[in-house]
Amino acid sequence: MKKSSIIITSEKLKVQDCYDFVQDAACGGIALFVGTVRNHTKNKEVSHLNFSAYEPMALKEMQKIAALALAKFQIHKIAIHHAIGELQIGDIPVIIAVSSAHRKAAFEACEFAIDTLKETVPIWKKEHFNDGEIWVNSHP
Amino acid sequence: MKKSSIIITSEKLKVQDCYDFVQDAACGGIALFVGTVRNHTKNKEVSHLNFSAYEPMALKEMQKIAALALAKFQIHKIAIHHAIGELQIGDIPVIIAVSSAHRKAAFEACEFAIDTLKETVPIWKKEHFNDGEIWVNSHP
Amino acid sequence: MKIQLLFFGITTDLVGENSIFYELKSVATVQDLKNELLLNYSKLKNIEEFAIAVNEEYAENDLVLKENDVVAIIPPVSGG
Amino acid sequence: MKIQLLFFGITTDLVGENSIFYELKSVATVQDLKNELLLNYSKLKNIEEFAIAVNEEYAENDLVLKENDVVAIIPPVSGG
Repeated sequence: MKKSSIIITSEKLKVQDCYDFVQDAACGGIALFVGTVRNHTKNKEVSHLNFSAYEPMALKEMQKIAALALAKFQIHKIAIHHAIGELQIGDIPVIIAVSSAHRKAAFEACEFAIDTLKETVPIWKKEHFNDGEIWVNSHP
Repeated sequence: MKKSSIIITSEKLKVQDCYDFVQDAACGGIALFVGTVRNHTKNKEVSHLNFSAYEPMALKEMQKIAALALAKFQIHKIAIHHAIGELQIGDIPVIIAVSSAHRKAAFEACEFAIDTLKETVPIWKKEHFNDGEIWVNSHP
Repeated sequence: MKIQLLFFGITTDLVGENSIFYELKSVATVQDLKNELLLNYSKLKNIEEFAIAVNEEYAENDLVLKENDVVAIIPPVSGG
Repeated sequence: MKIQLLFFGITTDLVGENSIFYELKSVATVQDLKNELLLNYSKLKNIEEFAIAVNEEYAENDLVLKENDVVAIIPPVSGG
């Protein structure tokens, strides 16, 4: 049985897809994190975002996160889906879903996965404003 | 603007409803917890569950949890939905959804809400087996 | 004085009632009521503990009950 | 020896390339390559730091590069 679903796509991410993948008759709880595009950053209004990825490596790093989460926490399944391309305010760049028998493990694994993804997965966000654009995290 | 959605219902709970309520252009993340009915408990096979509530008081206690979470954590909105009546394996007894600007607060509030709900909200679960039934937590 | 008693969860099964009107001495606390209930419905001893809610709010043992209070017997909850 | 260089995120803009073939001395570590790149593409100094991935895996500075390695310049990531 496949225990992880790792996807990078330029289609819209669906919470239901992640839920359906991790849901299991043996599990008592599902923790999810859904990232959404905010309309501002540091008091500046954002018009839209653009995500690009080093796709083959990003998929490998996401797979590593899933494998580590499955080893480290008592969880059943994990889904890590990331969108690339242009995203508008309210759109979903990332979804993490984790199922487990007991909820504590699902919460911990979900938080671990999103924290690690933001540190290690080679995906880059460009924020677009009315008067310009910026690669996030790239300027000292 | 209404900051909390508190529902007890005998209809099927929908993750999308909770997501839609808490989603907001100013929020960067949404944490969700979805309880699901497990097919076993303490190595015994469960056939189905039945939830009953002291409904007016349960709604008040859920409202208190939402108000406390909104006061205690830097969050935008919170939804707490609970199902009553007969639930089958895989069905959803409870959904908690929390939106926030920064994800840590959403995770903390979501976990706080489900932990507190399980301690204070007057709702009772009866587990049905092939050979009998039991009120959960009620036997020494 | 008269109060209304509501039973939930396992206590409904133990007592065989959902809701009854109950005669109580004129000055009684939640603790007094708990003691009386354990005498009158000895099957309630089958559960480890129960809480009391008065008019839809959890009540401390020293709360003094009033005429027409709606008093709920709350066995250990198990929602979620 | 020849390696392939891939640029991502802000480094694509700074260098003006997505992917180039690059001639390197025969024995070179990741650290040697980083030093050379900062000389040859001085605009890379505009970012605080960058990591290197060799054949789709993060590489330490002391890793020795091989002919035909695919080497990616990884500026600070910002997914999620």
